[in-house]
Amino acid sequence: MPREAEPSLNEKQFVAQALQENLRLDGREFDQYRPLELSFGDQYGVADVTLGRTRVLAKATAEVTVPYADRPLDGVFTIATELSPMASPSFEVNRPTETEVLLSRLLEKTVRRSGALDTESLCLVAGQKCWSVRVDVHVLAHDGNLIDASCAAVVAALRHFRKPDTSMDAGVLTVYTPAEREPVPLSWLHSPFCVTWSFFGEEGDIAVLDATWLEEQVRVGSCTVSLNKHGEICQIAKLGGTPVDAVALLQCTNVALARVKEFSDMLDAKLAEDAKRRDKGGFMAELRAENDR
Amino acid sequence: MPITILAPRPSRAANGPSDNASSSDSDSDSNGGADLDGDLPMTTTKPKPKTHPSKHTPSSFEIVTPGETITSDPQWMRGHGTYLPPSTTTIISSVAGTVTRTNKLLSVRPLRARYTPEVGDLIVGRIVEVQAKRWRVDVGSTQLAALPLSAINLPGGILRKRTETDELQIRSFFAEGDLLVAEVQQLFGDGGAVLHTRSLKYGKLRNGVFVAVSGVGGGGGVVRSRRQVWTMDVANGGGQVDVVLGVNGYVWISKHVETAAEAEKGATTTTGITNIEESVSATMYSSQNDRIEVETMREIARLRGVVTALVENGLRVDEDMVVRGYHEAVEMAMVSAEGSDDIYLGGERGQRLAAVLTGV
Amino acid sequence: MPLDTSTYNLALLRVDGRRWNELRRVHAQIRTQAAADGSSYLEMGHTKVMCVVTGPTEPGPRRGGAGGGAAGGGGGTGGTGGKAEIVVSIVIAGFSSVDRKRYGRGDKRTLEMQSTVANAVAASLHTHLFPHSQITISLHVLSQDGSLLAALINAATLACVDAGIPMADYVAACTAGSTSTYAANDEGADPLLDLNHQEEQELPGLTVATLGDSDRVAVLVCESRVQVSRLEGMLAVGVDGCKQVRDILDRVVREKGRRMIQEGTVERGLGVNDMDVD
Amino acid sequence: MTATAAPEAALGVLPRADGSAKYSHAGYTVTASVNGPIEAQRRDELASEAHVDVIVRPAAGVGGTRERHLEVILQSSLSQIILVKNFPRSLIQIVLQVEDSPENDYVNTKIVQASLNFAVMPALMQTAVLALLSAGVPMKATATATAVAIARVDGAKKITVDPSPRDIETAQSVHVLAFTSHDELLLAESEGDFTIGEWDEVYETAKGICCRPAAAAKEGMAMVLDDDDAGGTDMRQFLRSTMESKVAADLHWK
Amino acid sequence: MTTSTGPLVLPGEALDPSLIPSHPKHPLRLGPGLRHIPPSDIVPTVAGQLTTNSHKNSLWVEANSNRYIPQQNDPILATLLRTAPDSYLLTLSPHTAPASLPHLAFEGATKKTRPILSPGQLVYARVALANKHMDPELECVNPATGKADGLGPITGPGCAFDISLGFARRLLMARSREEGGVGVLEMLAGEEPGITGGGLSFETAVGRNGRVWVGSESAATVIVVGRALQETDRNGLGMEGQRRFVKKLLREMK
Repeated sequence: MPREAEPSLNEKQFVAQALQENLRLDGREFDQYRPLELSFGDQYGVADVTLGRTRVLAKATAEVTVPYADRPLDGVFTIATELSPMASPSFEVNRPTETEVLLSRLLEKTVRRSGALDTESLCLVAGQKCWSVRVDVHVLAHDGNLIDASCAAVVAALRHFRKPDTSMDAGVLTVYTPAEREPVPLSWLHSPFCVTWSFFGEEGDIAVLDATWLEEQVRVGSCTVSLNKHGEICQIAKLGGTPVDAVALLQCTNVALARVKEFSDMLDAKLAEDAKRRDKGGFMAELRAENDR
Repeated sequence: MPITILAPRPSRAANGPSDNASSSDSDSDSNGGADLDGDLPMTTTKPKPKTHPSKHTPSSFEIVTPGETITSDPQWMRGHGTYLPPSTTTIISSVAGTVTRTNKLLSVRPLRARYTPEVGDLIVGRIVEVQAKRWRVDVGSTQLAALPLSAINLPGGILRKRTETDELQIRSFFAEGDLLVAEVQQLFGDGGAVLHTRSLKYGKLRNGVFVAVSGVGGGGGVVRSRRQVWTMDVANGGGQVDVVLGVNGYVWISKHVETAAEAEKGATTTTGITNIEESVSATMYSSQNDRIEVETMREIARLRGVVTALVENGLRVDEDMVVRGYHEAVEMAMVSAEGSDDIYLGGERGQRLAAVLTGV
Repeated sequence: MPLDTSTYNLALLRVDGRRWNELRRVHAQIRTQAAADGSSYLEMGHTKVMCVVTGPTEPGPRRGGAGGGAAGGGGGTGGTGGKAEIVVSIVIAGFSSVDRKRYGRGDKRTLEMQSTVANAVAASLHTHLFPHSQITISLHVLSQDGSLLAALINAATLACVDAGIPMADYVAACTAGSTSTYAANDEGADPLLDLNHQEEQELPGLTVATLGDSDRVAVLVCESRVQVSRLEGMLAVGVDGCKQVRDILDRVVREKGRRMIQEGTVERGLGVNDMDVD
Repeated sequence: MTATAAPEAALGVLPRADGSAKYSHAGYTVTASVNGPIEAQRRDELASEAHVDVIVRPAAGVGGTRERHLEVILQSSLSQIILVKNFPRSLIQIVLQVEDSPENDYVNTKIVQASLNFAVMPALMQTAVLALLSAGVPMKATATATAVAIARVDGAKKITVDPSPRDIETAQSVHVLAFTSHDELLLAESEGDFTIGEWDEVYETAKGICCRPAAAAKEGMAMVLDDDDAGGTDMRQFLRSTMESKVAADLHWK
Repeated sequence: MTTSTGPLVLPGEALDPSLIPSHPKHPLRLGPGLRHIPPSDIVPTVAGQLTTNSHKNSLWVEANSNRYIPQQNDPILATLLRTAPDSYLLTLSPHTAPASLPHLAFEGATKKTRPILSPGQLVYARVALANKHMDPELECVNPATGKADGLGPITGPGCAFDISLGFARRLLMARSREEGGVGVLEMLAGEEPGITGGGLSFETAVGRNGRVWVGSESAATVIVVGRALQETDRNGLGMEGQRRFVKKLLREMK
């Protein structure tokens, strides 16, 4: 497959030198994100995140399945990340690259293992029936910092998502179609976000947030910190790369916490806004349901 | 959780005579050493000051290890196996090995590393790739060496110019998998080597066996010495056998045939140089083995056994050791049950051989 | 309440009887495979791994991009790259853990560890000395009892030293944890050094790898939920543990070197402080 | 959401692709990226022409045989209108990402094995063409597509354009037709049972939508149709006006 | 102005004969985006604005795109991939087959004295040979004069920026300000009255393959110029917009 095009020597040198002079190609501060935009789709559970020229779409869906034998009281929760050639021709369909593996592992650790979604609440009939919630992450455009964008998209999609309502009477499980009953939101425990630092320079002493694709190709190392707004670390990943001073890493984490708080406020606002927008829509849906009966 | 109970082992003296690089019982040794470390209650409140044994003992038994400062005295220049951190004059070792000094140049000879070619080295190599105008040769180095078509003896005279037809039939000289003995002619900046076989003692190898022993240093191996190639008379009517010790740790042991080199000696008096070339080129690039008598084969095998035994027991491989080793081996075979047919020199027998050799 | 912390609070001793700042027994060897360019065997408690390093070598005509993480920095552009590509493969034996789990090739956790080990050693190895070539590090996990990633990194480092590949310094790794659960925000929580399997299951922890005995962190992996305030303590203990591990590894190498010199397989060199004379 | 919305399209929505388009119509929303001509892999390199690679990705779940089937159909028909001979040994890669498909409120969809609805075809086709135009890939002609369903409501035959999932459930047969800008039939796929006569009707209806002579074209694309009107939006006119705005934007400096 | 702009054309549309310039002497010359189908049909292959030049008796389709297709004599900014026995291999655009630049295609280069370039080096070159069946060939010397004419490896501090092909063409126009509507460079260079803080010193090299090199001793300058160019391209700034943006940038620089 055509390899990802390496940036020219001149560019690499320039980016590095400019950073030494506290300059970034797009004129941002070191700890400044590109404008992050978040929009929801017409359906529940579709979130579209753009971060500069990076764009990620996440879609959450749910169906009823049989729980895993070893955990009968838990529902199933999966996050699917497959990078399509849409992001870059160097990604092949069903041939996972290192980027893809690391991305999916990070989302897994940040969202799933940190228990953001209460999987026990997905259980319908112990050991027999449970909800299987699935998030599909689609990278539409890749201009660096996929991780932060994808994580935001996944969290937003899940919090926006509504699964069909169910009821148990006399041991009989009924799953209501959207027409019969308004779907219900998932029981959500906390909202983690990823903040990725990129390091530059001989000693990796220059730390930069939200690197562009070019910057990512030049960086000597990176560290992704996942936190929620309560100051709980969900995951830290500095997977090799040029060693960075321990103290610097601690500072990175504290700055990350501030960012995360901004993110979760932003998300809450967006959700509220969207809820207002579709309040009417929900009502309409009810009506349509009436008519058709 | 998997449970393994390790029997407590007595920590023995570091330098037992039979305590060999690769023998199993040497484990317990480093084990004993590390055991101690492990069990020390280590306070994390303040890091233990790191002590390099070398600080107290000027003994050259000591080695330097990666990250260890050799000297911060600016008068020295850094050689192989060392590096200078940006904007300092401290020379720091980048490998584990022994410090060597040539004038003002400090370098560290690693305990073991892959072969690093030097101009003039005699090496044994294997063709891995055939390209338009050259071969790529595996010489056990970090890179493949190159053997240009222009650097071999072409049939019909060394001095003949290389033609397109030669390029077209390049495989008729050397094909993938062929073994050859050659000399390092020049080095590229990045450490890649260029070989040549422009001498009658070099060229394609036939009629023998190939042994690879690890490179310079660690666990024994071939060391650069004045004679890498010799012909020796072997016992039990084996006739004569050629031994080629490539500096790169590749060894070739083969039945001795009247080589062109010797023909050449006589040549000056008798026939003109050119028609030797003819005679040479006939056999030069054939991959056909001549007939080899059973006796010769057996002795070749015995020699091979000697070389491997030397390596297994961490002894250097050079003419002296091999020849002495071989005679010992013959002796050992005599006393053994099967007599001279017994060429096995593995394991305990190998150690005995090694012991005898080091004992001397 | 986690079994571990409950006992801990009483006697300040951990399940396996260690104090908060004690490493488990570390036993390591190098030169375990005669045929390999470099090899090592390492035990941290009951976690046992072996490592074989091949290379640096130039891959033949058909270069198979063997599975595993290529060295970072966008480097590893095989063939054209001005530096050696580092390929790591990790095989986890089915019998290595209690639940005889089969680890497939595509197991994402293993792939992640592969690229982590590759990028960690790449940070120290002088790969620029070996253009067009490849360094293959094969790791085999024989037994798991916590701190697996750390053990893998240490084994890889040792094997690279054995292979005589130039490096800036050892990359030594260990784990650290905290007796606090993520929910509790108790300031009294103690950091712990070198977690075993059981502790890893129950307590927040992280894996640290540092370069030599500097405070510079090459690898920092935390996979459990924990208060930010806990991080500093754990990191400090971890970094310090790495220095201890480095010393242990270093001693293993020196021991080997000394014996080889005594056996005469390697000529003696100058003692370090013979430098200063003349 | 409702199956009766007028088509909407935006070009160049993906900054890093050579060409891209987002298209939504009849409840379907599809984003397409076009990259090419780029270096083809050995295995699908064609000596004399470009290899057109189409990848269809469902919004949720893993693609299955249905997607592969759609890909094959699209690939063959798009290769017809792209000037593949201009770029031998190269690859033109079209990735179609379904973002939204009309939900049937009366069924809870299975997702893990996503099987895209047949009626998504026109949307895919349309998006691909738009993306190709925005990428400036040389083409013989443009193409327009539409879906038609035939239902039997108490004996009376009822032809529905751009059927909703509900319509498709109840329909006797579903047909997808595409026409080039030269009024040639580019693609005809049918599901269900139907008579030749019915098919001819379908053909006429579809042609009416896809190849309305420019003269007859009603101004603008704002016109909305409701289910009973067999007419449907004039796709060709829609295509044109979309491109007009794009080119205008590109050449604003003139 | 001898060039006149015609209507929007889509691939495969028939052209109104009146639009095709008829010049007594010159033969009709077809530019990009058109193909001639014998005997006498001229058909657009891309969507864009039909443009004619009655003076040169030429006809082409004005459009913008991102994927560069090599044309002879185009100046391009390429990245060195690796060195082959007798030529360098360079990439013109990502994921495309490399172009070759013979070792001897430099000013005053001989077997002995040829510039030694390392992988990743940026080179400003001219397309010497472009043919759909072969990988393109480049040169850094004018074969007629043997002079470099400013072509060759790019050295000195600076950076390359990606721009759309259309914008690259506008920058390359003889009078890019009047015809191309690009004023940022003059503005930043301080040749525009009413813009304070201009007078930056920098040099540029524009490649038809959608890359522009900005060189200057000051990294800040390079970045400002690069951002000005990219902003103008991506957000289609008019003269006024450019003026405003440049002012903003210069203010930030303070």
